[in-house]
Amino acid sequence: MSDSATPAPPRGLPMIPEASGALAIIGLGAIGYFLFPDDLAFLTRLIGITLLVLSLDLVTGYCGVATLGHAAQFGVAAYAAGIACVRGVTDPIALLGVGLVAGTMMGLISGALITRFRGLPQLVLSIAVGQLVAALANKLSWLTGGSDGLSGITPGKVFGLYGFDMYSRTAFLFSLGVLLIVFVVLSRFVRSPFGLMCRGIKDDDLRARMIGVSIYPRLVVMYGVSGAVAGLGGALTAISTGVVGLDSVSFERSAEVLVMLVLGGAGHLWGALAGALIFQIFEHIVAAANPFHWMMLVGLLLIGIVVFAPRGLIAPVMALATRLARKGDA
Amino acid sequence: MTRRATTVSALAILCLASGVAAADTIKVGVIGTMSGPYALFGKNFKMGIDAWVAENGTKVGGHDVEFIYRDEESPNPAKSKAIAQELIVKDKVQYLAGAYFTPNAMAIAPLLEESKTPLVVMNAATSSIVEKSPYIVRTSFTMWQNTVPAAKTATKNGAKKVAIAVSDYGPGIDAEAAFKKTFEADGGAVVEAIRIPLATTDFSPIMQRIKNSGADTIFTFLPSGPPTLGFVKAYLDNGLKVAGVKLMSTGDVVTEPDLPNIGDPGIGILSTYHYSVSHASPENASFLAQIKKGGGNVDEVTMTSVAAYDGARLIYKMIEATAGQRDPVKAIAAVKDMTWVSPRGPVSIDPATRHIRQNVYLREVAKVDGKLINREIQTFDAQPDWALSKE
Amino acid sequence: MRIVLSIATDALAYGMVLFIISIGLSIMMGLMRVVNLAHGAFAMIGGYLASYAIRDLNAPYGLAILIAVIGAIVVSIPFEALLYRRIYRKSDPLIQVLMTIGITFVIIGVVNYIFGPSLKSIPLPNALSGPLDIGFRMVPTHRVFVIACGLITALLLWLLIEKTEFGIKLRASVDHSDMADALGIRTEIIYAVTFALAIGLGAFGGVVGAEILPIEPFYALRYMVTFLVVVSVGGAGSITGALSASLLLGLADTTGKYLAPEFGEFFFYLTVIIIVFLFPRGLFGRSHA
Amino acid sequence: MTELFKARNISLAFGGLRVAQDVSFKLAAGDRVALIGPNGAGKTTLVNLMTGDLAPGNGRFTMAGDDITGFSIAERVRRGLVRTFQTTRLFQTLTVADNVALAIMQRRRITRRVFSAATERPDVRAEWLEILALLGLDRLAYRQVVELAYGQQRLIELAIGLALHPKVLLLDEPAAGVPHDEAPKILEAIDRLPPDIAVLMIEHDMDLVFKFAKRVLVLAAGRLIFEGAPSDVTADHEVRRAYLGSYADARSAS
Repeated sequence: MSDSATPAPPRGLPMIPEASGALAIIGLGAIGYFLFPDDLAFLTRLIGITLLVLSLDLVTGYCGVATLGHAAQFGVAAYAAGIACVRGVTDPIALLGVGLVAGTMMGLISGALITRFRGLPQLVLSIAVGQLVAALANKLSWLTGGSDGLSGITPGKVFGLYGFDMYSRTAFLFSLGVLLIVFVVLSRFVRSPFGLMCRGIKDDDLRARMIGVSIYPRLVVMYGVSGAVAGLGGALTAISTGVVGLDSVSFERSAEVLVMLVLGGAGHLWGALAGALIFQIFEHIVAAANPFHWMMLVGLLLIGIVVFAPRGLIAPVMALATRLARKGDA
Repeated sequence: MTRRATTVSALAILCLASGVAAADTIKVGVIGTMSGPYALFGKNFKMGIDAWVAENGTKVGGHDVEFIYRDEESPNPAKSKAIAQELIVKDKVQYLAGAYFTPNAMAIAPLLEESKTPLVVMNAATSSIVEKSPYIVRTSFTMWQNTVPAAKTATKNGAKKVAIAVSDYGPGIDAEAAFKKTFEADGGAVVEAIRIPLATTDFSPIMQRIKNSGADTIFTFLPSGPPTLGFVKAYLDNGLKVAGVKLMSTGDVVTEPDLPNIGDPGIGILSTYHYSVSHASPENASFLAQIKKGGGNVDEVTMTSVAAYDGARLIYKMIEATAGQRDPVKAIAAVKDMTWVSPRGPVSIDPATRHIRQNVYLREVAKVDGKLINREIQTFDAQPDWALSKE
Repeated sequence: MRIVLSIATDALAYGMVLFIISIGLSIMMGLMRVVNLAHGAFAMIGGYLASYAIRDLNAPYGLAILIAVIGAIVVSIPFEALLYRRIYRKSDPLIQVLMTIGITFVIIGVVNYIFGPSLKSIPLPNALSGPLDIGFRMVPTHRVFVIACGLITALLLWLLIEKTEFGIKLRASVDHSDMADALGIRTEIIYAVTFALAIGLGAFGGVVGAEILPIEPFYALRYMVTFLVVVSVGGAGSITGALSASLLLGLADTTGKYLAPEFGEFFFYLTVIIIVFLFPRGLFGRSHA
Repeated sequence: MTELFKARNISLAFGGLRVAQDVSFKLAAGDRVALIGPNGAGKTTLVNLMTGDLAPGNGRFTMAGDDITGFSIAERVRRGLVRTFQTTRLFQTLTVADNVALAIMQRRRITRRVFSAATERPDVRAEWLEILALLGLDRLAYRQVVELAYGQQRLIELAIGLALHPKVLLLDEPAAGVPHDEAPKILEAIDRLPPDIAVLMIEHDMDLVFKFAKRVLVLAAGRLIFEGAPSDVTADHEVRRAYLGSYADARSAS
């Protein structure tokens, strides 16, 4: 440990988290693209859900908001993008924009309702908001297709050049690009004064108020940002699968992404990324091998995580990284 | 198309073509409800297909045929599409089959032309599904097909005021439209039309509403599974039957596995359907015997196993006609005027709609030898899909 | 007026089912502060056991209920000893949510494996099946039975909690959670007994409510949040709260289904949001919760 | 001197228990006031009332002439009313530097920025380094708070308080739990506070009170029973009664 009066920051270059995030995503993407060319449709869906997990991490991992209704942001954006596409807006980038705006709006609404409280009332409100959205999606079947799903979503070509096909190459690369940008932006965002303050609020909200922070508006804004990310995920899913169903706003979806987040480790973008990847690949393999009983395995996994690694799979990795970094300092 | 996209698709076609040429096994992807509340029907898909394979072998003209099962679980169009896509791209299936729910079938449809994969729909019953792709053929039934005879029976039995209660999704809305159109054309009045969300399990309030509407007859459709039993029990237990309100339905509401749960109070319920497990014919007897031989439970048999059995027949025919090559046009052409005798009775594929034309039977729940069955009491011969055909 | 009475009757029956199942969870959440999403899974186990007892063992209905209640408690013991004890009174609801979701998934998987995926009916004795004329309408006899069960449950619980030694200790532990140990109350025993009581009530509710909430493997998932919502609307740990929340939400749901069935659970959750906003600790919640 | 803070007729009861009864006092610029009283006298409750954590049943608070009674905690902090906690309340999973930097950034209204690196901004960094150095914490800057000893955490409480540039600073037993060799750092830090701010300190350690305070408030059973110079406090009859309470009563009764 250095005795100097001016300690050096533990990690040197300011852009390292962004750069390593970008490299990791490009690397994983390349593995997916070249080694599993037959699984691109699955991997594309995986990316859509991964964005939802990242979005959930922003409110649950960084702000400590317990929510079982996060699919609302994702689903509303998926429907918005799908409806826009069916009604003639077919440019994929524009559709992403639609999803982004819809997700943000839904995020702000959810946030305004949910973050008024903490603890159990908060959890229950999140469930209620999510179920309300699901009931509406079913009821407004003239708009959403209800139980039949919203189909006929045929987006145009990306930049007018690359069309979406059955093999999902375009969809995969397009989604990967969005994930890359989102991850880099979020890496920056969570280390910003705003992001740091959110972590502070999660740690101790009274302390935060005692340094002069008005918590509620901040949490609502964070929910908006989270909604934007979820919205991108929803729009991507709508664009790449061409169908939006009630499952995209369902309680199961909300619960599943929460499970993924905690599996990986809430409070780290890396944790969210790892959790989303591991869970979905695991589910994909186990469910394909035995569609009857995969739930039991997921349940056991979940209990195992809570008992043995409550801070997620990423925690030991992060601890190791910190230790190495500190060693470097000395 | 840009050069890049051309290269990509050329590569793709090449991969696909080589995959097919190299394989002496022809794969058929079956998408069914293998888990969850509707798992009984996924199981029925498998029982029906297994029965066909047991009778006809695993080889067609020197090609091995392999059925791969995937789980659609619930009405989940996004998931079903993903599964279908994976079956096509990864497992390189030449045919798709199954589809319990309409939304799921609708989601799969757009993939068929691009991938040149025929789809044999073995359940999903909304009329318009076959119009979504020229490569779809259906061996199950449609709501219009089964509902029009129901409406005619209602009129004949003296119904004047009918309350319609259907599940709030594609087939339910089809059923509502079919009944309404037929019944009103015959001079009846529909006094109440209720659309019920698929997830509903408590039907008591709905029964009260129907009762207060003053209807003399209820017509209902819900997809077979947990809701149907609840509906019938609510009808019985809220005293509608005692009060003389009649229940008319398609057979989905009184499938044979549910009858023991409904119990004796259900005796007398009328339904119109294309298959009853108790259908008296040598074809049905041998079909049921085959299922038993294959380790299946006859008490679990529903119409979906027959649709799957006949669907497998179509797939074998298509493989034979194309000599194992991927040629959807030829494959569909080979089956679209087929005629045969199914366990459900004489059937044929309507060349114009690629939908099955079949007898629809009026049945009533009856107790025979201590067992509740759907006894066929009247036959409506060779019914087409009334929405698709212009008859 | 007939319509109002009609809706009220159905709402009462539905509310009572919610109450019987939820009250156990409510006591558990009041005392152990555990957000238990697996409560419905134990109710479901009760339902399966009763169905098995009646259909395969030909047990009479009353015995089947007993088997279901005791069986569910026995099944729950290892879960309590190995898992739940770790999360009692943990401040982080997230961990509780996750563990209990995991438990639910495991139970669904096991039940699916043992009993198969299809719906299981619990045949009613003749005395309870069929319609009953109550003047302004016919109701299923079973619903009257459910309403009676609900009232009796509420009464017995009230007696248990207000009039017995156990009840005094229970209330003391709920009201002065941090002091319970100092007061000489063996909390782990109180916890274990309360847990068993909660599971037993859940299983009982699962059996008698099976006509309204039918027993199938996804039961645990389908109603996972319903019971939690009832408890938090009522206020954890309060019998009055659970009863009034059950009836209120039963009324909202039934009225919605009667007047606008296509809205599904819209009115149920709208009511929840409004109540939570007005009473964040529940209708009869205590301030420390 | 200018009056910064005023409490007028503050009262609060929990059920039947009256934890504050008609409490009135003023704090002016440059004030160094100690708030003492026996255990359970309501000292921390009074601080909670001042910061807005609790709402008084009766009475008003004003700051620089403005009524702040209805203000939220955060609004009061933004007006310069800052406290430290008796039991530390810190951002446990963040580093020491982050804890102080958040306070600095909040004071400078830059925590709404979403795209700049937080703690390492040069101007922010310079400021937290200075504060941490003052308290001898600089070598711990990048350690997580949760890893630190309790005494060190108490110092961070103070560091956050300093970083907020308060006008009125409420210190709730700042030296409690701090090891002996580190306690002088706290006094030193308090000594070096800007002379124009008002400081109200709850403290049991009378040595510290005498060193620090120019004025003493004594609270007993929610009532302010003495206000005056430290030198007069021990002689005051009321105060003696309050501290020696039952003992004195027992003697007079016998």
